[in-house]
Amino acid sequence: MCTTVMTGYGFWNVFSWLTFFVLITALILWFRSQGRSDYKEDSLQDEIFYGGNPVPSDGAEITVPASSAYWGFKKALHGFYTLLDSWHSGIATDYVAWFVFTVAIFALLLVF
Amino acid sequence: MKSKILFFIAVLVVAGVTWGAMESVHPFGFPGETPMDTYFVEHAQKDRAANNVVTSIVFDYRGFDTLGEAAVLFTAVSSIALIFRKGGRS
Amino acid sequence: MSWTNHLPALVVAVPLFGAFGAPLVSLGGRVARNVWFLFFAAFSAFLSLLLWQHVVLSGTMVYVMGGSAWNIPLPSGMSLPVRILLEVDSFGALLALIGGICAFAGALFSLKFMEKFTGLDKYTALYLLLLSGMQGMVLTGDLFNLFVFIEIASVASFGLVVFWRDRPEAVEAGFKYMVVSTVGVMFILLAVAFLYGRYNVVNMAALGANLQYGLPEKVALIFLVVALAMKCGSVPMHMWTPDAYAEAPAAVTCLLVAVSQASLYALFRICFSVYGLSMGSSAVAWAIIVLGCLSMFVGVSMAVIQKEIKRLMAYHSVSQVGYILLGLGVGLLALGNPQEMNAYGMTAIKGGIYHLFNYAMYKPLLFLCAGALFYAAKSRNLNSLGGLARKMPYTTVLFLLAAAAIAGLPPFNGYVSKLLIYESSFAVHPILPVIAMVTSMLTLASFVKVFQTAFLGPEKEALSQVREVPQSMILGMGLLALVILGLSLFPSWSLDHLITPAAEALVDKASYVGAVLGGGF
Amino acid sequence: MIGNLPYIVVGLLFTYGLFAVIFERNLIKIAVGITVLESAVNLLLIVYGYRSGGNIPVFTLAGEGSSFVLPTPQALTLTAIVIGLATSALLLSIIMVLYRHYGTLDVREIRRLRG
Amino acid sequence: MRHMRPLSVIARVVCNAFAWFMVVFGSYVIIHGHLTPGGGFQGGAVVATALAFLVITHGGDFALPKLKKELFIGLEQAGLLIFICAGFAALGTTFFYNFLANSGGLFGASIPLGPNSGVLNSSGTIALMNMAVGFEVVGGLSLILYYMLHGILQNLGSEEMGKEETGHDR
Repeated sequence: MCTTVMTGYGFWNVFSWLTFFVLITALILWFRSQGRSDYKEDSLQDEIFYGGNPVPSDGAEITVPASSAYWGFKKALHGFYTLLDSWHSGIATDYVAWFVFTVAIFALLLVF
Repeated sequence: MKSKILFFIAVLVVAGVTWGAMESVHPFGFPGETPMDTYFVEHAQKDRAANNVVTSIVFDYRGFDTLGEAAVLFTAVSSIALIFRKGGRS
Repeated sequence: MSWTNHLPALVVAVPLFGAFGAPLVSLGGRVARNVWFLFFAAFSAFLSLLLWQHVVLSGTMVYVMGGSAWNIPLPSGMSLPVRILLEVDSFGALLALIGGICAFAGALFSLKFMEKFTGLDKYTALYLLLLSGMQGMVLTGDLFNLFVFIEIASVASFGLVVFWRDRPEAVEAGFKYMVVSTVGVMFILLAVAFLYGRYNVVNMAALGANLQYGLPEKVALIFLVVALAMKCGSVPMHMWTPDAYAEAPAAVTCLLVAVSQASLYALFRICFSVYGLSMGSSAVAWAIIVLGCLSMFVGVSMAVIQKEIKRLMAYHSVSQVGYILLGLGVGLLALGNPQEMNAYGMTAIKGGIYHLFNYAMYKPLLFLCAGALFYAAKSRNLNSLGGLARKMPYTTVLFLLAAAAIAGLPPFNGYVSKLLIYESSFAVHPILPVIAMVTSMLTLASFVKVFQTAFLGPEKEALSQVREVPQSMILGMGLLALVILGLSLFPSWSLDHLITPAAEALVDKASYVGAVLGGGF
Repeated sequence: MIGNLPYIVVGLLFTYGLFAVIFERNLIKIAVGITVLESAVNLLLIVYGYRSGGNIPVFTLAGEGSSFVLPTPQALTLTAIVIGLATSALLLSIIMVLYRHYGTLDVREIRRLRG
Repeated sequence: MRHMRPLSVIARVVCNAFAWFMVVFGSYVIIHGHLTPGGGFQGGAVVATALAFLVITHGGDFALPKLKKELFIGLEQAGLLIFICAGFAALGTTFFYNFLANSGGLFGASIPLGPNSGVLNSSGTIALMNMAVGFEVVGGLSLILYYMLHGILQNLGSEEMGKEETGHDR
């Protein structure tokens, strides 16, 4: 087979995966077609529910900004990100210092 | 401040390692066997008719480096021209 | 004696000629400049394709610069080469091919993308110089020449990063990159000086044949490895990467990614072909593995919280470089032990090189997509983007393709190479694939965030005038997407014909040395 | 006989350059530090090329039977010097533009890109 | 503009006189690059320094309008193209092959072995490339000087420079 990759422990075949993907897609489409038949587009069923208020016309007001995405992730790993921020200090000389520091670590590992 | 001390020590370690390696390459003034340089000194006049061995290396034996060097100079000039170019739409 | 023998020299020299001629041709107006630019980008891509084909068919090429014959590396009566040699094996040729494809795609993209700006003659010259420096880095067989080409590539990229010199951020990014890179490159020169002083030779193959592992060699190895790891953006020297990648024009970032791959190439060429088994201990391999793991994890965890699209992608390139370092580091660990090499070493090296190829295809595509968004929506901030999927359908599809590939979703190529790396690194230590998988998940998470905020969601009023980018830009992106699809659908073919020759050439130090010095090594 | 004194000079210059790059705050001084670093490496190459009692490797009007110092490091240094010059010129230009944008030469205040 | 004042009349007169000697000396270094210590880069740097002297002593206000950018670009491009074309011309054997040495024609004279007084018409493409690099370095360093001086003017008069380029970001 020209599409099977042997990895030493298993194999990967893209077409078997694609076949599986198509089958599952067909299954999902079939499930979907079993849904409610009284659904209609452009009717009241299609309206966005915005807490009972009228929906703003500008989409910018009803989207979550990207800087708020994964807020909880950042909050939970607060200490880790404080450390990372202190590394990325934005000072050019610190970056050189990190480079020299890595050289020193390598030197300590290899030479001594 | 703590990182300052760390970086200070790191610079000292790097300097020490560099110095140690530098000194153990060969003693000053006694490079030992130098086949490549001997070849250059012996052949620059015969093959390339150049009295200046250094120039014959720069432009012939390692001429490709010099092309690169000229390219670096050209690159720097172009970059400086790019930085100080006049603004506005073309 | 056919002209194909001169291909290694031509691959480097043709873009250099294009760069030298660009300011003169630009006097002839916009059309002449664009034709010149595109011609040289396409021609050098074509030449690198020919070179790759030639090398795969007829074995390692050694080209003597300025010698009386192109294929006699040793002058009569000498056991060491004295001239600059270009030594091209399958690995180097593969990298040259990658550079050619990336440069051509970027050139196509930048025709329209850069149209509104001044200074395009210098831009053209610098772009071709960057390409030439990159090709020189991967084709050369001489350490000092490697330094010269690294400098060409670096200086050209400094100039291109500060292209928008009205933006303070761009100048700042250029400055930071420049300071770090210049200091790093000085360490490379120092290492070259050590090796020269010790062996009186700067040719890589001759060094590899003569090397005895003493203190100067150790220090030279440390300097070379760390400096080249810095040039390819590995943690903890990666801080210039997001700045420079984010502030450079998109087409330039596309090529900067290829240049970082060239640095990786040089790193592994030095580890495998110059030092090889004479390293003795496995400390360097473990150090590279640790650098790889750190790069993967730190890079991706910084990427998740970014809100500027190109900066986010730049942090991802840090983490993707980590995968390659991990794969090839595991390979380096197994070097010299045939049993381990069979069990997992070769798979790891194949995975690393395959990931390198994949990364050099989908990452430029992602950066070009970011550039297309920037071109259309005039913003790189994800907070102000949204609902662009309907307006830019082609860009959306291409972005989705590249994002799925980088996140390692089956059936795309990123999955295959990551699978190879997972399975082989598991044999070394179970924690390594765990870190790699966590990284992969976080990658997916951050691209879900990009896709959701930039392409999905309701339409914003500020973006109501946005429309699809011009066709030439789509074409540039489509070229890369085509390669990605090919790599995805025929993973076995690409492994057999692209990757395996490269992996075998990388591991086989004897043939690398023997191609220059003759047999017996 | 000066022993290994040249190596000590190179080591001192190298350390000085590294300290200047890492611990100075003024951009111009950082640029000077990088130049000193380059000079140290160039000097090291030249030092490796010295042979005791050697003459310059030029045949024009050279004395009979004179031994030459090694020519290759001089050629390499020539290339490295030009590269260093190009880099310094570009670095100084970038510093000029930075000063125009930020109004300061303190490296600690040029940190709009972080995180 | 007042920051670029000329120096005293003594400095100006001395520099006027000696700048030409520097140009001649630089040209000598370039042309004899294959015979004596020196070469294209060193000589080119000497020539470009003469220009820097003139600019410093006469002040930017007087000197800058007289500098012609096109001349330097032409010199630089000519040098680079001669250089790389000399490389391409040797493709019959190898890239960068010294096809002129010992050929008897231009720069093709043979020289006696051992210490000698030198033959100017020798060494093949080495001499040619010396001149090419000399041109390139003269043009390149002068251009660096020219652009950096203009950069100083831009820094001084920020408001006249301050018109930002309008691209698709800003």
